[in-house]
Amino acid sequence: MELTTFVRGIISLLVVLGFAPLFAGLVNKLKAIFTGRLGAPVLQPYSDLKRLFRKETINANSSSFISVISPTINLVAVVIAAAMLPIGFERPLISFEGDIILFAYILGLARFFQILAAMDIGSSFEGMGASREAAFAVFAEPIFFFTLGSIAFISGLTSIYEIYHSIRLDNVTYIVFIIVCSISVFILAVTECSRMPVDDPKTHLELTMIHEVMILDNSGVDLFLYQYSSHIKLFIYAILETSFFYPFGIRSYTVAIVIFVVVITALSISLAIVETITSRFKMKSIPHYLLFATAIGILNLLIYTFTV
Amino acid sequence: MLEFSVLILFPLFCTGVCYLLKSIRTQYIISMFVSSFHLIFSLMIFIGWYEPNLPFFFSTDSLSKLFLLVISNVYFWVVLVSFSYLRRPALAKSEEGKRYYFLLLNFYLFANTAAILSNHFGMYWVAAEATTLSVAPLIYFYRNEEALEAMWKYLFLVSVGIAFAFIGILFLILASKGTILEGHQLFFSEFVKKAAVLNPVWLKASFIFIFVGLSTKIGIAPMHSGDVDATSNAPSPIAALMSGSLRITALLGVLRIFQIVSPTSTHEFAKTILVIGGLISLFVAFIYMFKVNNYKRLLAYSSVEHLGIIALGIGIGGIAFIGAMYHVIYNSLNKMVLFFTAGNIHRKFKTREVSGVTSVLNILPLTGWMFLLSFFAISAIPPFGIFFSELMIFQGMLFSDKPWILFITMFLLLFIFINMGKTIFQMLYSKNENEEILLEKEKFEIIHFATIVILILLIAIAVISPEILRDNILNISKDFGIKL
Amino acid sequence: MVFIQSCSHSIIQLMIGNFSVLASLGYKLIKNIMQNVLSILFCLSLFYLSVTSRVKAYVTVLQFQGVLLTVLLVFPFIGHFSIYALILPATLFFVKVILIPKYIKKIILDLDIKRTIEPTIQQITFLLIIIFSMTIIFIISNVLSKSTDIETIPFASGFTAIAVGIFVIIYRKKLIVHVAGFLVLENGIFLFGTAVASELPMMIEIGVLLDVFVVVFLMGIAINKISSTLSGFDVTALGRLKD
Amino acid sequence: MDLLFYALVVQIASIIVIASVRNNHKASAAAHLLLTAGLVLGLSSSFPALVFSNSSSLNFSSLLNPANIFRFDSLGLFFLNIIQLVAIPTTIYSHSYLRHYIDEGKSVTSNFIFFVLMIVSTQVVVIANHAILFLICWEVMSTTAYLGILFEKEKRDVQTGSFYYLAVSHVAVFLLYIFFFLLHQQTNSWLMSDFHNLQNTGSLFILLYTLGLTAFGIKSGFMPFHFWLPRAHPIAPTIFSAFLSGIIIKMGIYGIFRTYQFFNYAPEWLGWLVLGISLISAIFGVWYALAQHDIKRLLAYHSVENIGIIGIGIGVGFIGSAYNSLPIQILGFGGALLHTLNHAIFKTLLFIGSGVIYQNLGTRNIESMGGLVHRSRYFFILFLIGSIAISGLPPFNGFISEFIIFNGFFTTAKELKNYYPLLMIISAVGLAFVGGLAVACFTKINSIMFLGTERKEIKKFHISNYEYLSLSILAFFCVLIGVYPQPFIGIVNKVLNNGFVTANHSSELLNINWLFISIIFIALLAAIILIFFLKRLIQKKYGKRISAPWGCGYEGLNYRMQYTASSYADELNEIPKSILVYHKKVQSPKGIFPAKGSFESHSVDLIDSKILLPAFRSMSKLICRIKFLSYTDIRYYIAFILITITIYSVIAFLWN
Repeated sequence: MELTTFVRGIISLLVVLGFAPLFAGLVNKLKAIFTGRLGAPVLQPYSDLKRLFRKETINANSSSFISVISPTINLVAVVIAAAMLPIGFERPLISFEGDIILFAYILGLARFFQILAAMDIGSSFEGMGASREAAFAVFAEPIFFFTLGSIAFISGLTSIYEIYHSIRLDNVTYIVFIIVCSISVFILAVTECSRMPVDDPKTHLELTMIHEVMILDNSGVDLFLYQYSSHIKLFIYAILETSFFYPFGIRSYTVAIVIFVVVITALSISLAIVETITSRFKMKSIPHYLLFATAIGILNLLIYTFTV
Repeated sequence: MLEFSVLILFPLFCTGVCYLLKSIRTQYIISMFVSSFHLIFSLMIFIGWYEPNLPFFFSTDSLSKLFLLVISNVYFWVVLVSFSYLRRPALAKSEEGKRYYFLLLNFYLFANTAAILSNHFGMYWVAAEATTLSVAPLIYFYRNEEALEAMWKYLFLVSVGIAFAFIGILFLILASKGTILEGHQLFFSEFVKKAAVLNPVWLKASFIFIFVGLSTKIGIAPMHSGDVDATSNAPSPIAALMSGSLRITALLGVLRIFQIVSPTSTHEFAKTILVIGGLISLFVAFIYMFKVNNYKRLLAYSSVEHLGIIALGIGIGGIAFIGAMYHVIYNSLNKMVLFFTAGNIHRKFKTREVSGVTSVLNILPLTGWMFLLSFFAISAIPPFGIFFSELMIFQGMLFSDKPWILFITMFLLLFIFINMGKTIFQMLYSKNENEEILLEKEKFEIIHFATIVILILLIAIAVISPEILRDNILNISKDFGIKL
Repeated sequence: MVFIQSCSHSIIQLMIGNFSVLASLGYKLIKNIMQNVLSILFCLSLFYLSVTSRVKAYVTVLQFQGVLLTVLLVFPFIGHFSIYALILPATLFFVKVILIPKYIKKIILDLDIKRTIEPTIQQITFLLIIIFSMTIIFIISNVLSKSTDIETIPFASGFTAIAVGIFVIIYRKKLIVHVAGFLVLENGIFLFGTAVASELPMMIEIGVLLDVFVVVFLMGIAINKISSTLSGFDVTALGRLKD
Repeated sequence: MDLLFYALVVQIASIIVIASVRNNHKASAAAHLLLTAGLVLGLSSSFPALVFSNSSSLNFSSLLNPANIFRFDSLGLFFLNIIQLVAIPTTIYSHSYLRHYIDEGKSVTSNFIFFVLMIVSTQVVVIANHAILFLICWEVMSTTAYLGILFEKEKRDVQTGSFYYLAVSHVAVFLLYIFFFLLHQQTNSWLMSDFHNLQNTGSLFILLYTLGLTAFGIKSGFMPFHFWLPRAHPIAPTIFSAFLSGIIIKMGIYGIFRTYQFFNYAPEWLGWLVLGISLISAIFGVWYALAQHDIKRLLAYHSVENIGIIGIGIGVGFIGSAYNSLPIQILGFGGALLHTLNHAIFKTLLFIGSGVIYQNLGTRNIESMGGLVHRSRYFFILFLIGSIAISGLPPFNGFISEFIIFNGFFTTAKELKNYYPLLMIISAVGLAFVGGLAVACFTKINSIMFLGTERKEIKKFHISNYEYLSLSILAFFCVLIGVYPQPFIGIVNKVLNNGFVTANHSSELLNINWLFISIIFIALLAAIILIFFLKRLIQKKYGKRISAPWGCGYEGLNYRMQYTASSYADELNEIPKSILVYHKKVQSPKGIFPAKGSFESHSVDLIDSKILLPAFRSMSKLICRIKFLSYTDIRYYIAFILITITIYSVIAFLWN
């Protein structure tokens, strides 16, 4: 790997890490506006993180070392996943044949430890969240393979960077395919990042939460790490979504930045709209929702395979 | 004359001696002496160190050499364990039986040897009937109702059956009418040489009658009942004797007629009949195994099964025939172990009901393990011999013109194994709830020694696979006109 | 009864037929005639056996059959008499006419067995079965005799006796009658054997006789024991051994 | 290779030691030492043989190998290495395991003998060249394993479970008889080295292939033949269940590889069949596992899952073979082989771990465990490594093999185009789904068993050094293969080149950049440690304390308020309810002053309880009704003679 590529990869990664909370803030702000509130400033997530960083850490007395290392592993895993994403047309820091699998599985590692950490407390609230997380994640992974994976299978490429580069927006069927794929990714993002309608990040009722309830007993730096990694995760999915619409043929920074900003904004708007107009599903019907998304994926795939 | 006197006259003489002697110990010693001599001689004849030249209606060939060794071996072990068996306290009723025990055994040996070495169908018939007669009182050893009933049934059924075999022999004479064989007085060796001239109609009839008649003694279904009753109610050494050698003696008769039939046009028919008999036997064992409640009966049915397999092997021919010959050896060894150990179990638990036997492995560890191992052996699990012989039989079946037989056989054997295993394992493992069973340590007796040696023998013969044995069996198959 | 008549008529026809054909053959002819006559007598004894309901009649029939067989054996030696040749008939006579019937009688007396045989089916049905099988056997024998040189009548009579023996065992309950049935069967085989040829060496024949005697002897002991321990003389007492 | 022979002799010698020495503890120690030495010796001869030398030159000296009954090819050596590698830690564990029983006064001699015989016969199975020798060792292996399972034979479920195993082995070996007979007939040889290029056997081809695959498939526990695993594994003593799950079911995989090798070709439909069955095995294996509460039973179902994953690899390889595509074959078979190794390692680790727990707590029910992490943190870490590895998560070994299999999917799609991408996506999704379920399942057992607070009072929790040692060895390999897979990939490559694909030796496992993965994983571990210490520093600055967990304001939290395994998995198990035969017993609290509520869930095996047992029962009911041939009256006996003679005569009459 050449040094410049490496440096550029690092820069891409830093962009992701830096802008992740901003995206969350943007979504929250938009959502507030849509609901007629003023809302917190866009940069509020940064302040929140800063506040958490300085707080005292409290661990539950029944917890073990899992609670201690889990936030760390979570962050590292998410960051490594982020390092595989192409920002613009740059080759990401980690890019090799088959990194799409690593991408999925490394997020799985993060989830594994998050669930363990939740169960570590020995409280039924965290257990509830962990159970739900485990159940929904089971369905989320197939969606991933039906969307990004399907492009990989069709193009025969196994590196995320190359997969995105293979997207050609000059074929009508392909465009339809990509659009439906992006819908799937959107659903995936909603699930994985615990947004509405799967989960309500702003609720205050423990019984109805998924992600938030899992970190109920974390505070201070631990909570900081969790929150930060969940911001990054949301941003990762945002980038996955963005990259569908990215004309990789054009290698110009200006265009890249403009498109990036535009698409990200559009995405945050749509996310905010969805969060505004829908209410949270019943827990029991979430698997159906996910299966629905899977079905879309299969249908999409069938259309593509038999028309192109 | 030496061989004749050692093999035939000596046992007969000792029968008389045993009648005169009162002490069971002396009788035992004499019988041991006779049996070891017999065994040594059979072995010598088998190996070929001694070329026998028998008078009258007797002669030897590869088949009788092999069978002689088998029955002699079985007899030796049975006599060996008999004394310790007779000394067991629980036999108050059978004082009378003890008195005639060795006498009858000696007579049995005499009759059995005569049957196996006979070169004449008439002689064979007389001797075979004599074995029935010597065994019948031994079945009644326990002097209880079941034993009496078993003895009656066995005696009656086998007598009728063997009468039918006699008819078969007469048919054989008819078959030779008007041919050069007429007047040759039913010598096997003559018949075998010129079998092709025999009248096929009578030959078929002869085969049917001899096969069905002797089936009562071999235990081929559906004539197995008397045999099963007797084997399951006789004392275990006698049961071992019946399963291990008496059935083999009867099988010899069928083999003789089969050998005569081999070069003729009736051959295929005889093979079919044997296959049918074998399959029915397997099927009967298969049915019984679903409703076992008496473990000695289980073993008796297992004998039916294995004699059925042997009949199948003979009927299929080719390599299956060779497998069947091996199976004869292994089965007789294996059945001894099974019956000896079953006898130990019976002594401890005083019941033949499966439900009354529990936790054998804990109560009688040595017997239990031997029983388990011999069950594995009889289920054709290597390295025990039956594995090899069954393998050959299976192979023969698969490459015969009727491969479907193999699938039927395997299906039946599989369920026999499953159900037999279920029963035996229940006996071996289930928790002991019977308070009356004393938990004393099992003593090492001569019967344990015998079982261990036989099991080792069972492995050793299979694994070492002596050249001499193989040559002998190949000779037999050559005598039967089998091309490999 | 009409059926029996017609049947016996045909048998006599057959016999006479043989008679006329073999008329010129001297000794062999006489032997043949005698053989046939004795066989017919044998068959008649079988009929008697099937209709009688007394146990003692069985013994008498056995004795009678024994005499017939002895005569049959002695007959060939009329021309060239020798003591040696008489050993077998003498033994036969001793065993089948004296020893065994006496022994059975003794058992009957000792055990005080009821005199009737307690059949399981009607006598007439039994007779019909026997006649039916007899007819079949005769027809088959006649067919077979065309291809092989066998004496049809002794052959068929012997075989009928075997069948009757089996049927007696199958359709009667008393154990002692079973023994009698077995002996009828043995007699049948013997008759049949003489029909086939006297191929068997004498030693063997005597061995066979001895065997039969010992079998009967053992059966007698067994019946004794059964009546004392199981208190019964018939098969219903023997039902302990089940699968 | 004579060294291997001596190694086997040394292993067998341990039997003599344990049988002859009177003092139980000393005898056991000496015998285990000897066995371990024998295994190490064996490994030291078989490992260089696999890695360094050309397998065609390997052999016993001719005295030990009459008529070539043994052979050492790469495939056999690969499995031999796996066996020895896994047997060593198992033996080490066995020492401390059996010591407990010796302390209780139970005789362990026979059990140890079976253990040794099982290990030795398994080793001979993979080097046997003569088909009959193979069958003998195969049966000895099955039988000794059976006898070993019977350790606690008084228990009812032990009897049934072990018997299931025995019966199923018997079925498998019957099929193998036919299989080898036919092969013998085709090639006129009993040597496996002569069984090759059998694709021209015409109509026998399909029969042979199905026979071989079914027989070995039964042994390895593919669905629907998996039912014996969850019966047999839980009840076996730990050393046996570890070996059963780790090695013996792999012998089925060995057989499947051999079968393929005999033909050196697989038709496409077979590839799809294997792939389909394997996917079903994998998905439902893990789903069944999720519904279990018995830790060993759960692990047994996970064996079904992993066998399924191996089978997926094999299926992909078959498809590659059908299209004669080298990369697909390498990835498919390579993934399967590597996963075989991996699964042997982590499944043994997990089974030994579960055995340690069982020995300390006396229960296998995970619902009554909890909080074990506070008893022994290192033990939990080792168990956790195994769990992560088996879930296929990076950076441990399970990921590597699944990664290769995924790549196999991609490559198949790329190479074969047409409708393949679609089918491959479905397979990939299936595998991803399995991964997701495995994560759910292993988070379940780890958290219920180790985390939270103790559900039942634990009297003692002691883990001996031997147990730590054996677990550590296995965990070490989990990490090693995960972080530094190159050498292992190289070995797999060699095996493939020497027996499967006729490619040149340079064909690496394609263009996967293993070094990259190593770097990432090392970076991952390094970053975790780094951030962990950074966090420590920060916490030092801003403070850290311990407090009671949040209970929604409720202060009286206790151990009974923890989430249970049943509740944890309920949501997922609800979905395939009928297949899992998933029953729930819910007693919800009602009223103003609610009484005690409860929730229980059970799952039984569909094949076992709904098909097999009822079929067997109705069959035996039917057969017990047959009264024919079992009369007690002697008159019937006599009548049978007559009837039989008549029937035979009729046959004779009709005979031409």
